Amino acid sequence: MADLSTVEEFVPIQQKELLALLSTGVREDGRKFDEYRKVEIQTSIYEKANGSAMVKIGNTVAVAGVKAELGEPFPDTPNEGVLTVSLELLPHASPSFEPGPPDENAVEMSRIVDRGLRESKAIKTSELCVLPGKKVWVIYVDIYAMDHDGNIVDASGIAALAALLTAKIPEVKVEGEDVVLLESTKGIPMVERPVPVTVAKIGDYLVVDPSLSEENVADVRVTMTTLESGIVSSIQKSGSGTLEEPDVLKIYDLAYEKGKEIRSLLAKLG
Amino acid sequence: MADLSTVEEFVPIQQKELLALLSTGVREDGRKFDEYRKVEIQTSIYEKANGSAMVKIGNTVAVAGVKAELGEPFPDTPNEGVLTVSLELLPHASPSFEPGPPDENAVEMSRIVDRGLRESKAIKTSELCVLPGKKVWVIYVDIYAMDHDGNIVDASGIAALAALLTAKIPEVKVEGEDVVLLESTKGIPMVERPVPVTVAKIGDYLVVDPSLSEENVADVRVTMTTLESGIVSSIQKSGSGTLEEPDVLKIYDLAYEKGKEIRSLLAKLG
Amino acid sequence: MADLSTVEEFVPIQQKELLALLSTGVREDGRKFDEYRKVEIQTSIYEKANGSAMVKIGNTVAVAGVKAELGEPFPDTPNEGVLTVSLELLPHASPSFEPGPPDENAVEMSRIVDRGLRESKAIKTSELCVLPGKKVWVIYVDIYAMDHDGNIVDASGIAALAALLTAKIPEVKVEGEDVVLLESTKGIPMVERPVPVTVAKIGDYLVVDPSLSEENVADVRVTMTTLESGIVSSIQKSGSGTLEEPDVLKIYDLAYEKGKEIRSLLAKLG
Amino acid sequence: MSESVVLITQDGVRLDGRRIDELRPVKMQVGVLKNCSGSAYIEQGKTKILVAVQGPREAHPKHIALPGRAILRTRYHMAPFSTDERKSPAPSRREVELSKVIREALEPALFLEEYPKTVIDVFIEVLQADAGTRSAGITAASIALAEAGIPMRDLVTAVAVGKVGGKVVLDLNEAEDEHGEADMPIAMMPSLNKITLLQLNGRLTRQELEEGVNLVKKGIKELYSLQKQALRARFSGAQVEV
Amino acid sequence: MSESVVLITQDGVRLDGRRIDELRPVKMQVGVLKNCSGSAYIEQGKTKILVAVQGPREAHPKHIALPGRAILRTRYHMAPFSTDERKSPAPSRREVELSKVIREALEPALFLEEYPKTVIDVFIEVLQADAGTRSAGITAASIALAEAGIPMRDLVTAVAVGKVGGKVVLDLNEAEDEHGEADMPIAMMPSLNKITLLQLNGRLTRQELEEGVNLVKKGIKELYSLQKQALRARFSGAQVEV
Amino acid sequence: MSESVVLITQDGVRLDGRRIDELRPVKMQVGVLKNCSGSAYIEQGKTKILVAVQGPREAHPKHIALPGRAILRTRYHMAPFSTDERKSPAPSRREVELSKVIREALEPALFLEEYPKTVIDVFIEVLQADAGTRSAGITAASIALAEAGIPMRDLVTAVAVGKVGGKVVLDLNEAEDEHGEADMPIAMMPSLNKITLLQLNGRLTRQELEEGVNLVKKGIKELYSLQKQALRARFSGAQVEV
Repeated sequence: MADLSTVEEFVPIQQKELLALLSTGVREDGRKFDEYRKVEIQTSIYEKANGSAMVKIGNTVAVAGVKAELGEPFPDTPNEGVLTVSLELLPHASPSFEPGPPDENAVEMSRIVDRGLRESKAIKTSELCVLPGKKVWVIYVDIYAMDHDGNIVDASGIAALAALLTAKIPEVKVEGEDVVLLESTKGIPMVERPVPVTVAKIGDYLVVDPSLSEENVADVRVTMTTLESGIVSSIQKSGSGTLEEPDVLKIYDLAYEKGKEIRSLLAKLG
Repeated sequence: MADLSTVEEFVPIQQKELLALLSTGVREDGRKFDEYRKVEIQTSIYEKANGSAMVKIGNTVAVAGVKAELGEPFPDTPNEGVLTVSLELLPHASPSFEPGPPDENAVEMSRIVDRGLRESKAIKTSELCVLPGKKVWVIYVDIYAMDHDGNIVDASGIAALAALLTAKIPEVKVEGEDVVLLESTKGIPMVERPVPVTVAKIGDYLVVDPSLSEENVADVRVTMTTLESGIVSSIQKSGSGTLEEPDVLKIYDLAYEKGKEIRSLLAKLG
Repeated sequence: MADLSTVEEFVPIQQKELLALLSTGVREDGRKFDEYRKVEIQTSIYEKANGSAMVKIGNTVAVAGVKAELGEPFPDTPNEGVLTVSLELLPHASPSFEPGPPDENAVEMSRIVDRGLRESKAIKTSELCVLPGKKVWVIYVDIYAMDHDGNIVDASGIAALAALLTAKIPEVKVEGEDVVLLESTKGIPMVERPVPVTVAKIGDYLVVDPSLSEENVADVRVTMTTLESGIVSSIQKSGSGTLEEPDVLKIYDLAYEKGKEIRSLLAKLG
Repeated sequence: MSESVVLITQDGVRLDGRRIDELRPVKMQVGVLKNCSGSAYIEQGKTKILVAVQGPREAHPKHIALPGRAILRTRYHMAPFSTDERKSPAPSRREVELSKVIREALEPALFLEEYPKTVIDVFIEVLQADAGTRSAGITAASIALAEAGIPMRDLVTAVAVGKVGGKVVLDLNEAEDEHGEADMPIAMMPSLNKITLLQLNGRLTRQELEEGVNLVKKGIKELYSLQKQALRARFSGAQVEV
Repeated sequence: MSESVVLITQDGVRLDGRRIDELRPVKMQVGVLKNCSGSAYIEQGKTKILVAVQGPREAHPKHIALPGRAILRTRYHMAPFSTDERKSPAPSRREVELSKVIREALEPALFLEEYPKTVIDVFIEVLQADAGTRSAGITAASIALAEAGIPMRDLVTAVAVGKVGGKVVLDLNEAEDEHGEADMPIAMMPSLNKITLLQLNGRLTRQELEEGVNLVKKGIKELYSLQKQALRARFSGAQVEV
Repeated sequence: MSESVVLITQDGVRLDGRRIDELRPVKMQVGVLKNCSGSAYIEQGKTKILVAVQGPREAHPKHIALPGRAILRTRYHMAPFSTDERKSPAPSRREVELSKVIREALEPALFLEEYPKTVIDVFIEVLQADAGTRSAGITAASIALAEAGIPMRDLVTAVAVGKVGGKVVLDLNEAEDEHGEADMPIAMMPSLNKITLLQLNGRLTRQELEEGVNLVKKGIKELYSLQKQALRARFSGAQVEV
C-alpha cells in the first residue's frame, strides 16, 4: 500500500526504517532478500507418535506429531485413507497467542499446510486403505508452533512433511472382516515432497522467509508450495495488502529455488 | 401494560404517537387493523434444495430451503420420517441481528413454525418411512430471515409451508436392506396447510401483521396457526405484556380469517 | 500462609477474628475442631431416577440422582460397566455460582467424588456387564449442590454414595444378542462405602467439615476419602495455601474417624 | 398421541382418578434455601421443582445494565435425572424457549423500575418432570420473587388445560400430555385477570379454545390461594424445609 | 479430480457450452435489502449469493475499537440448503479461512481511516453454491460497500481461473472444480491493476500460472463493468428486488 | 490395576531396573524459548514437557485484574500426539482439574502482591506423557517462573510416590501407574518444607501414607538440586536448546 499517498502517514515508524534499510539491499538481520535463515530438522523426537519432527528456522520453532489410527473412510472415497492436519499456535510461542481453539490465523495456516500436502497428492492415500469402505488409516498431523520469530507457516509445513516422511505405521493382516496389527512397521506412502516457502512484500521489496519484525511491517505474505517437478500445488496470499501482477512469478521463482534447498535437507533424513 | 398508571411515564414517545394514531382507527402505514400487508410467494428458487420458497410480506423477506436425506428414525417412532425446522436471523436482515448460533428469539420462532407443522400433523410422516426402524426421510427445513420489517414469524412459517408444498424428493426402491434412489421424484405428503398469523397488541388495540415499528412498541404479539377446518394447532404469546381474556378469541378470529387469505395464495402454487 | 510475615498485612479482617476465636478452642458456630455438623440423609426422593438422595450437612444441601442405561463399554474394559459422575453447582446454592457448564471448582469436586468411588473399587463393575463387549450398564450419577453453606464436596460425595446404595436397576434377560429388561429390579453391586471428609486449615488450626465462613478464610482444604478398613482411596488438597508434613496424618485421622460416623448413618438406609 | 389408552372414562374420570376440572395434589413451600434472596419448592403431582431468586444485584458485565429498570433473567432447566431417559445437562432448544416465555410471563407482574441498573435472576430447576413443568415453575417462581421482597402488581399463577380423549381437562399429567390431543399452558395475574403466558401445542377448535380459557381460571384460582397460603406460612415464621 | 468426464472438447468447448475464456452468465443487483447499510445479490451460473453491509457503526464491545480507523469484519457463510448435501450451519474451518482472505481482499480498497472507532460488517451468505463462491462473494461485497457509501480506492472484482482437461480456463463451475486439476481464485482492484486475493488449490506449472494470471484479467474486466452497471442502476433509482 | 505383570522383584528392582527410591533419568533446561518471559523443558523418563511463562502483563479483559496482586493463571494441556491413543486437543475435565491444582501448588511460592493489576500465565504443554506429568510440569514451571524474574519464596518441586506390587516406590512410570495400586503426587517448597500439592488416586493404608510422604522428600531433594543447577546453567550464559 506504500504507493498510495493517503496511507503514507499511517506507515508505522518501524516500517519506514526497515524500508530505508531494504533500499540499501540489506535486511534487518543482515540477510540478502533471497536468503533463507538456517533450517534445522530433527525427526523421531517423540516415541509415542508414529512420526515426529522439530523444525527450526532461525529462532522459529515448530514441531509436528503424526498419529495413525484405523478408522472409517469418507463415504465418497471408500478406498482411500484420511489425512487430517491441524495447527495450534502455542501460547508459548508469542505473547500475542491465546490458548484455546484455533483462531483464523491458525486455521488458515493449517489449511495451507493441508492443501500443500493434499493437492500435490503427496500421500498415496489408496495405499492407506485396509478394508475397502470399512477400515482405512486415518493420519493425524498435529503441528505446534512453539516459538514465533516469523514464518511459522514454512516451519509448520516442513515439520509436517518431515514427520510424515519418517513416520512408521504398523503393517496389518486382514482376516475376513478382522484387521490384525503386526509388530512390523512400514512408512507412509509418500510420492511427493511439497515444500511451502513464504515471501513477504514490504513496500516494493520481496523478501524470502520473513522474520517476525519483517512480518510485522509487511503488507502481504505469499506462501507457495512447490514440488520437485516445479509444479506449484498451493498458493496463499495473506495480509491486507496488494500484489503487482509480476510479483506472482517472482515469488514463484523464489519459492521454487528455496524449496529445492529445503528438499535437499529433507533428503538427508533417509 | 398501558393501563397501569405507574408505568405511564415509561411509555416511549413513539408508542404514544402510535396510540394516538390508532385511536383514530388508522395504522402508521395506512392499513386497517385487520389488514395484512401484500404477500408475495416465489417457490423453487434454489435448484440444489429439494424445495425452496421466498416469502415477502411488505418489506419483510424470509426464505426457506428444504433438504431431504435418508437417515435413521427416532427409536420411539421407528416408522416415521423426521422433521427438523431451524431458523436463522441473518445479520443482513437488521442491524440488531448478530451472526452466530440462534438466540432465544430465533429459537422461539423456529419452534413456533415447527409446532405449527408438527402439531397439526401437516406431514404424513408415516409415508416418509423407507425401511421401518432403519431408514426414513429426514426433512430439514432451514429458514432464513433476510430482511426484517416486522412479522418475521409469519413470513418464516409461510415460506416453510410453501417450500414443503412444492418440494420434490426422489422415489426409492427397496431391495432387501438396500435403498436405491430413483430418478423420478414425488412430493412430500402434506395433508394440512397450517398458516401462522401474528397479531400485535398495542395499548388496547389488536393489529394484524405488525410492521417493525409496530412491533417495537407492541406490548404483546400472539401467533396462532390455524388449519382450513378452523382448528388452531399452535399458539404463542410473545413479549412482556398482558392479554385480556376476550383477546384470545378475537385473535383467533383474526388469525383464522387471514389464514384463509394466505391459504388461497398457497393454493395457486399448484 | 499465616506464618509468612510478608503476607501478614493481607490477612483479611474476618480471618483475624476467626483465628482469635480458634485460639480459644472454639469455632464460630460453637463446634469443636473435630465436630461435624448434623448430617441428614433422605433417599429415594425422585421416582424417575433409579436412585436418589438428599444430604444436608447443617444448611448445606446436595442431592444426587442415579440413572442407569444400557450402553457400550469402553474398548479397554469390555466386561465392565461404566460410571459417570458429574456435579453442578446450582445457581440456587450461592450468589457466587453462575449457571452454565461446570467451572473448575465443579469439575474438581466431581472428580474427587468420582475418584473416591472409582479408586476404592466401591462398585463391582464386572457385575454391570450384560453382553461382554457390547452392552453394559452405564451408571450416571448427577449431583446438584443446592444450598452452599460450606463443604459441598462431602455433601456431594455422601449423596452420591447414598443414591448408589439405594438405587434399583432392572434385572435383564439375555437372549442371544437381545437384552430384555424385566420388571424385577436389583441393587447396584456396591462392595465399599467410600466417605469423603474435608478438613480445612485456618492458620495453624485444622477444623473438620468447614462452614462457608470458615471456607472463605481457610488457607487450604483437604478432602480424604476413607473406607471401613482404614484405607484411604483419594486425597485432594485444594486452595492456594500450604500444609506441614505432620498435617497429612492428622487429617487422615480426622477423616477416618468422621468417615466412620457417617458410614454408620448410611448403614441405617438398609 | 394415540388413543389406544383410555385416558378418560365416559363418566369423566381420568386415569389417576381425577375429575375433568381437578388439579393434581399440590404442595408449595417458600423459603426452602438459605443462600439466595428467595426460594420456593413445588410439587404438582409427580412434578417437582425448586426455584431460587438471586438479586436484585449489580449487573455483570456492567454494560448489560439498564439505567431505568432491573433486568429480569430466567433460567428454566431440567435435571439430568428428572426424566425417564437421562437428559443431557446442556440446555436444549426447548429449555431456551421456555426460559423466554417464563420470563415474559413473570415480567408484567414486577415493578422492575424500582431497581435500576440491577439484575434479578430466577432459576427454575425441574427435579422431576411429569408434565406442567413450565406452569408449576411460574407458580413457584412468583412466590420466590415475593419472598425475595420484589414488589409485584400481583402474583403470577399458571396451569395447563388440555384436550384428552376428546374432552377439555385441567392440569395434564405426563400420560395425558403424551397421549392427549392438546396442551395449553396459561399464566395469569389472578386478581388483575390478565393473561401473561399463553401457548398451545396440539389441536383445538374455537369452542375448545374458549372452554379451555374458562376452565383454566378455576385451576388458577385454587393455585393462587395455595400460593398465598405458602407465603403466609413463610412469613408467620413456620419452619420450612426443602 | 478424475479425468473420466470429458470436461472440455478438443475444440475448447466446455461441458456447459462455454469457451475457455468465457464467464458464466452473471446477474448483479445492488440495494436488494432495506434494513442494512448496503446490499447486493449476485448470480454467477448457479452460484447465488446475498451480501449485506452493516455499518460503519459503533464497535461492540468497545475495547475492540481502533482509534485511527474502522475495523472491517467479514463473514462468509453457506446456507444449509446451498449444497448437494445439507451443510451444517456451524462455521466450518473452510468458512473461517475464506472469511479471512475475503476480508484481506476487500480491505486494501477501503479508506478505513475515515471511520475511526467504528466497525463495518460485511455478511456474505451463499444461498446456492456451484463453485466460485468466494470470488462472486467479493465481487458482490464490493458493490454492497459502495452502496453503503464507504469511500473506496477502487472496486474489488474477483473470479477464478483453473485447469480443466489440461487447459487453463476461466470461471470454473462445480463440475469443473471437482473434476479439474486446479482452481485459482484471484481478486483485483481493476483500475489500479493490483491483486488483493490470490489462492491456488491444485497443480499448475509455472507457465500455467502465468497463463492463469493473464486469463483472469479478461474475466475481471467484464465483471468490473457489470459491477459499475449495477451501481448505476441502483443510483439511477431503478427498482431492484431480491 | 491388575497384578499379572510383575512390576517389582523380591529384591525391590523395578521393571525399568530402578530401585524403590530411585528417580527416572531427569533432564531440565531453562530458557529454551525466545518469545516468552521464561521457559523450561523437562524430561523425566519418557515424559517430556515444555513450559512457558508469559507476563507479568496487563490483565485482559481489564475487569479481571486485582488491585492488590497479580493473577496467576495456569494451563496444563496435553499434545494430541503425546499419548498412546491420539488425544483430542479440546481440554478434558482432567486437564481442567490439573490446571487448578497446579496453580494452587505454585501460588504459595510467588510474591504476587508485587505485580498488582497484572496477569502471569504459566503454560504447561505435555509433549509426551509417561506418568508424572503434573509433577514434572510443576517442577519445570517453577524454574520457568524463576527465569521470568518473578520473585519467589522458594522453588516448587514435585514428584509422585505410589504403591506398586505392594511396595511404596518413588516416581512411577506409566506401566507402574497403570498396573500399580496407588499414585500420590506431592509438591513442596523444599527449603521451607511445606506441601503445596497433595493428591492421591488409589488405595493406601495409614502406614503407607506415612511412608509415601517420607519417600517423596528424597525425590524432591534430588529434583530441587537439579532445578538449581538448570537455573545456574541458564544464568551463567550456557547455550540452551529445546
